[in-house]
Amino acid sequence: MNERHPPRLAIRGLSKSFGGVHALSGADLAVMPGEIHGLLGKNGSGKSTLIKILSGFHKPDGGTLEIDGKPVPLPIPPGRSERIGLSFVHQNLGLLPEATVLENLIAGDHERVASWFINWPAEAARARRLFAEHHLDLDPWAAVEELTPVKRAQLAIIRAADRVGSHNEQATPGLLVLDEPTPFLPIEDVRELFAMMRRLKQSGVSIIFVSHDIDEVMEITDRATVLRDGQVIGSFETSRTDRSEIVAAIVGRSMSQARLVGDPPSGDPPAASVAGLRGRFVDDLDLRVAPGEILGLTGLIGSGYDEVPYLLSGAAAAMAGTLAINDGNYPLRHFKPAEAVAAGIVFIPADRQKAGLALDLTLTENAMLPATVQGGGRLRIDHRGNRTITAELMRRFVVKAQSPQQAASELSGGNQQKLLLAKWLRLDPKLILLDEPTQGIDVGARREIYDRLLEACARGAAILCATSEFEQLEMIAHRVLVFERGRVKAELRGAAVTKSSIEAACYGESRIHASV
Amino acid sequence: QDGVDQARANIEAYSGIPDFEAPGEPFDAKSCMAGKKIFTIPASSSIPFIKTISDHKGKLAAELGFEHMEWENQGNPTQWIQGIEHATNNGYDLVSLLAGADPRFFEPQVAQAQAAGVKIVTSHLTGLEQDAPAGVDAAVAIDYRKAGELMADWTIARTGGKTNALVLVSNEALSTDSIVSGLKEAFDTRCPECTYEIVNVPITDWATKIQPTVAGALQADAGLNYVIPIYDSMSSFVTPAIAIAGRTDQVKVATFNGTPFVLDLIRAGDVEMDIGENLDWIAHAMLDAEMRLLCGKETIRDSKVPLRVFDADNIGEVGEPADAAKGYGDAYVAGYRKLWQLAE
Amino acid sequence: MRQSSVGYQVERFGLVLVWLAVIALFGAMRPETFLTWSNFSSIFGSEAVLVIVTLGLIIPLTAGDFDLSIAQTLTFVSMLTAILSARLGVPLVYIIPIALAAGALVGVVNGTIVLFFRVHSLIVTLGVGTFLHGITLWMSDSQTISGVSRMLMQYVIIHRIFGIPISFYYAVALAAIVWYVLSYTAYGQQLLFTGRGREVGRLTGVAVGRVRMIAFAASGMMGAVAGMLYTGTTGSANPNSGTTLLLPAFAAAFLGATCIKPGRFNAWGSVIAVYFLVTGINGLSVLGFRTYVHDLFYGGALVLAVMISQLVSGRREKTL
Amino acid sequence: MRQSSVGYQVERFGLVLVWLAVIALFGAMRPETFLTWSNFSSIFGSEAVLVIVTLGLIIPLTAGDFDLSIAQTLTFVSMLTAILSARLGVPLVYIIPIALAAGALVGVVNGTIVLFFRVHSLIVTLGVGTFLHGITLWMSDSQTISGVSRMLMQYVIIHRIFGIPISFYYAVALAAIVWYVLSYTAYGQQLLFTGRGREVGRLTGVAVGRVRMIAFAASGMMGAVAGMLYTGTTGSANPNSGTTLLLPAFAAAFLGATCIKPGRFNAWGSVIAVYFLVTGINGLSVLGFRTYVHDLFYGGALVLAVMISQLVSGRREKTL
Ligand SMILES: Nc1ncnc2c1ncn2[C@@H]1O[C@H](COP(=O)(O)OP(=O)(O)OP(=O)(O)O)[C@@H](O)[C@H]1O
Ligand SMILES: Nc1ncnc2c1ncn2[C@@H]1O[C@H](COP(=O)(O)OP(=O)(O)OP(=O)(O)O)[C@@H](O)[C@H]1O
Ligand SMILES: [Mg+2]
Ligand SMILES: [Mg+2]
Repeated sequence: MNERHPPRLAIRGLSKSFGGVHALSGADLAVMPGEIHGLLGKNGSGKSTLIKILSGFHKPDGGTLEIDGKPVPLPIPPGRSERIGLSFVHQNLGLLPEATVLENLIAGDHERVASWFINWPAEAARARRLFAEHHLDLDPWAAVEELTPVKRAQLAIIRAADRVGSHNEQATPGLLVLDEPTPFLPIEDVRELFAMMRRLKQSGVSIIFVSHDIDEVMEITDRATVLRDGQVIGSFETSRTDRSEIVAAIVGRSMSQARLVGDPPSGDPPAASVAGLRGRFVDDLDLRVAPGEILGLTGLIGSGYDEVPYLLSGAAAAMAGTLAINDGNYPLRHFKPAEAVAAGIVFIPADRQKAGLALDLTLTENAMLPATVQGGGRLRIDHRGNRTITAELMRRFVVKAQSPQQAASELSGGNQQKLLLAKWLRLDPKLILLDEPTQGIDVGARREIYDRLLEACARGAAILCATSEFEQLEMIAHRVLVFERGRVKAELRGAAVTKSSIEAACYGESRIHASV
Repeated sequence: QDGVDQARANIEAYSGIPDFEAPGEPFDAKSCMAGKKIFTIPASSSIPFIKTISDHKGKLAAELGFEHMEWENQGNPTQWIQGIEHATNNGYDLVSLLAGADPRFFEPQVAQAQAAGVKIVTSHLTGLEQDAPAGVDAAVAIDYRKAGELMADWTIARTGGKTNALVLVSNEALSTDSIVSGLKEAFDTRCPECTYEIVNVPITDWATKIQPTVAGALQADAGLNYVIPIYDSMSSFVTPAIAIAGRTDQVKVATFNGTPFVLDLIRAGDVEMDIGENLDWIAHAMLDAEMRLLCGKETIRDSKVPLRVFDADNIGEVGEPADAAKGYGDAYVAGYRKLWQLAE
Repeated sequence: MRQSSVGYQVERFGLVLVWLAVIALFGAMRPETFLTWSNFSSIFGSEAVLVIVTLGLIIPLTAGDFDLSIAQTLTFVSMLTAILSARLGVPLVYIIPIALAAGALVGVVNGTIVLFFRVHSLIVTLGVGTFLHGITLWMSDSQTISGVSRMLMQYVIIHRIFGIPISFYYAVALAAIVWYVLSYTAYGQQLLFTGRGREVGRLTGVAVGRVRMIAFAASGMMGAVAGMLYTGTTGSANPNSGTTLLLPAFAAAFLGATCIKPGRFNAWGSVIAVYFLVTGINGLSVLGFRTYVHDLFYGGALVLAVMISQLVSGRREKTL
Repeated sequence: MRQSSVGYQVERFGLVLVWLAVIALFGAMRPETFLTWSNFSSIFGSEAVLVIVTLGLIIPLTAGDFDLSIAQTLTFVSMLTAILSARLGVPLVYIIPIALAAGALVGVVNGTIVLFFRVHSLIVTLGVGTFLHGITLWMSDSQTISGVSRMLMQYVIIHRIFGIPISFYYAVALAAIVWYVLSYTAYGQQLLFTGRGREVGRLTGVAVGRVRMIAFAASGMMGAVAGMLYTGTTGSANPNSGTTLLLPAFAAAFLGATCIKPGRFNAWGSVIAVYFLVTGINGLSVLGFRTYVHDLFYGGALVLAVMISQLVSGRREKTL
């Protein structure tokens, strides 16, 4: 890294507000050539806003931008950012599900693809070469909606990597911006991604890497900048900085990463038990979960652990299996979400944008939907009462918003997730099913979510948490089931639930019951 | 060949400039109409044929010195209803439902208006032999039957009794029955061996269904030699179907109404014959009948509005582009002035 | 908070203000004829049918579906009513349930095809509507049928309250019901989530399919009510009556979604939108303007009203 | 892979098969009249205008916008052409650019209001269309105008290639252009991303506003071409000509999206859909069926065709 070289990217005094919300106020950021730069901060701290300004999506209220020492006028016209050497993987990837892999790959590639003739066979051949280079098994003609989340993430990343530096006016290696690419990825793909990032770095590409996973940031970045409430708190050289220091900078106070739960409670009688469950991936699963217990489900991608919450909540149809809960016995083949809710089961899906909240509707409407469906005030909805309840929920779950009458789309991701949790936990459920409950959630908010979950446990709820974040399991799971090919491969209990033991169980030879 | 000759004679009789025929006794229109108000609801102000009549009525009323209002509308029955209620509420003495504003579409309002002392008249809606619909006070009729006869006669005369025609009608219009009965009678009495098929196309479907209907009929029957759209506005969908089938030379169009653009189509050779009525004459006749009703004279059924047959020979008389009031002479203007005892 | 700001209230009642301005304008020009109770009672009474069609549309629209067949349902039921009453002499007490059932059936057919075959509602309802029009033409032999029982007219148009035909009160009552259902019942919320976040609704236990089916059936029944009122208003049925109502009803539904509850299809907004547009047309007729001016007003008012509403709300994107 | 499976091919060409089946059926009943070249040339020649309107619709539809004003653009341009030609004697070489510019202008007006004020395209185009109709009525004094230069008709229906009027070839040429643009150009891709995922499109650098604007302008120009052909076909222009084409064009656009490239609005699919429906109507006419049967066929065929297409594709949800 040449210290005298001007920064690849230098932002000064960048500001942007939405209505009354100051998403960014006077933020500075410098990224050196060939540097991997972490961008950290709580939910809603302004990371995505900064990035969307760079991509020309938002028009800033003020601030300057220099690239390789040359000033670039803001706002950047949409579609022009690649010419100045910027390339993006946006939060939520920016892929069009109905279109094919190839169409998504060349979307927006104005620089290379001729406007008046798209040579599809040639583009397909090029895509195949590109995928082969990255050891990716992708069919250019497949529809993106048919891909697994991992493959989608890989496609978005490859698309950005392919663009960066390949065509820009300055003819410098360029800057790749990754806005939270990892939540979709299992460990091995994160490794793969990191390898790719290092290769790019070798060739002189600079990278901005946004993540809520401090460990990832520690591992891959050279330096990191922390935002809080739209302002820069500080920049760190990651190798010389302590993990807890970074966490403290993000959250504004120090936090421990210690395990929050002890040994599994006794499971007699169990809160819920499942027998003979079969789905698309899951094969003949039996499990029991005790009241007050948090049972983690994990494994490698494709092992089927993440299907369990969908099957038990009626969100997806099971092929066989029964669920016993609350003295009731439910065949799961034709289980409907409504029956699940009536039985005291709630499900919090990973895709909160599409399946968790109706973003156009207000916070109150979203929060009160379960009550409405269950017939609370079927013929006389008490809007004023609902608003009061929602306001109270928002206080309890620390949802940062202006009013219960706001549209859910106006909240940041973390606050949306807290609202989603509030929507379900207020029902006092018997069984809580979670799919990646803290995806894209900052460390501070995570901790709040954990607290809410533990409270629910204390009231006797049982929790099934499907996640690929091992440290999360280490913190909150009494017990963890590790899946392989749709079956439970290992079970970890109590103090044996550690990040490293889960990792070992995932990648290791089939060991049965590594229990302590 | 009696029939063919008779048909020729009929056509001949209606090819010249028509004479004025008084529909009733003379009366002093100006004094008896003083202070009275007439309200005209045209079927649709956006149909030029009707709009023109209505406008001419307004001019005549101004000349005669009484109040006349036209209710501008786009052919929507709820607008007609609002119009009739407006007339009732604003002290009009007579409502004239002009050329297609069918009182069967709003019988209750007609009854209410009559109860409030307003006279309701249908003008240029029914044929001579048809009764006043929906209990209106009078129906000023047109000789639609004759128009039907003349269309049939034209084809009989031209083909020498070998007519093979497609007749396009719209059953929902009251005048259709009258026209069709005239047409059928002419064929039955003067040319029993002529063939014709009657196809109903509702008015709202003219733009979409006439063309395929005609195309299908042309295809199904190679011997077809006439298309008779009984209302001439249908022609703009008939002629392209014939042109696309490439049968312009074999298949001719004979029609009724005298709408200016169709008269222009005669000049262009796309339509062979159109039976016309003078719109200004109609305006005179309708107003005459309506005034008689208000003045307590005997009710007029036959408005005596004449028909004239236009073809390539006399089309020059209508002006270029065609004018709806040209080609009928102007005897009627003087005739009506005398009838209404207007001082020169 | 948005709900309490002045700007938001202006946005909510903007269309009402524009409406009042239009009334004031025409009133100033023709006080003695336009600004009369009888004129307004005539406007209110004669457009009840359009109000009901619009109300029928907004139910499936809220659930994210188009019902283009409603106009043909109106025509069909109008014709059915006329035939049953005038030709077969069936008394009104039997006609009403038959008509409602026919409307509901059309809705169920629409819903079944949309839901079971997963086809876009636009094409299904267009197809079903056209088919239904064929049936109407066949049934009526393309003729206008008059001679409907006096009693029906009595209950629709002849009987008046405060000088306004009773059909207006039916429309208002239906608007109140639709308003209540959309705003205060669980079904209303479920409709909303079905339209705006189908997956969210499904996972929360909303029987999305059933909700959409009910919406189609309700829309069909509204079409049926409108059809009966049409026959009652005109004392007759003609095979093309409803066709011209479809686009105005859509215009009113979308225009109505800019007021009262901006950004959502809503009942009172629809009622106001219908009467706003109709008042303008009526005023132009009273003033004797040529009909092309009606179109200029209608199109211009529609576009201007939404533009103004958007300016007031700061040009926020509204997802309908 | 889906693209190569037999089921997928059946789905792609399903409508073509149904079309052939309809032809076979009518052919078997009336071989000597239905199955003739002259009959097909008449079918192909007669509906070129509808094909072009449908092609015009699918461009904004792909971008997620409705253009309800296209029918009125057609009417307006048709009238403009007739007036310029018949009344003012303007030669064809000047009329064509004037007409195209008028169409594009309507599109730009639509686009400006939709984009700048962020109003739903449905209500904007409905309003603009109605306004335009007012202008058409004013311009023509509500008259049908005939007497158009013979030359225009020469270049539209009189001149023939293989016995088919030349307007058919214009429609096919436009279909080829639309197909090429949608499938092989960057603009086509941008349209797709604009329509299906506006946010996604913007994030990938699509100038969403410009893309939508161009789509509206293109649709307006297609409406203008259709208007000129309409005048050329009928030799006259009437102030209500286009109105009845709107719903059939939508039907064809949505039906067309079930074939060739299922799930997407596409040019050849639209062409096939139009001619499938028209062939049926023609066959019924040849057989001499009453006109209400046309409606039964039209509605029934529309619904059945999409149902069959969905059955073949395993009732997958298609997001259009
Ligand atoms: N389009 C918008 N309209 C209104 N407010 C917005 C908009 N986009 C972002 N905001 C607000 O701006 C702030 C910053 O949001 P941003 O998305 O940049 O946060 P972030 O740091 O990326 O958070 P996360 O980690 O959850 O992704 C938040 O308060 C958010 O609610
Ligand atoms: N959410 C949106 N949906 C649709 N079109 C939009 C949206 N936001 C902006 N546009 C349109 O896209 C184009 C570019 O958007 P952009 O927000 O950059 O414009 P702008 O001029 O900054 O807007 P504003 O004046 O409101 O700040 C403009 O034509 C704008 O009208
Ligand atoms: Mg973000
Ligand atoms: Mg996030």
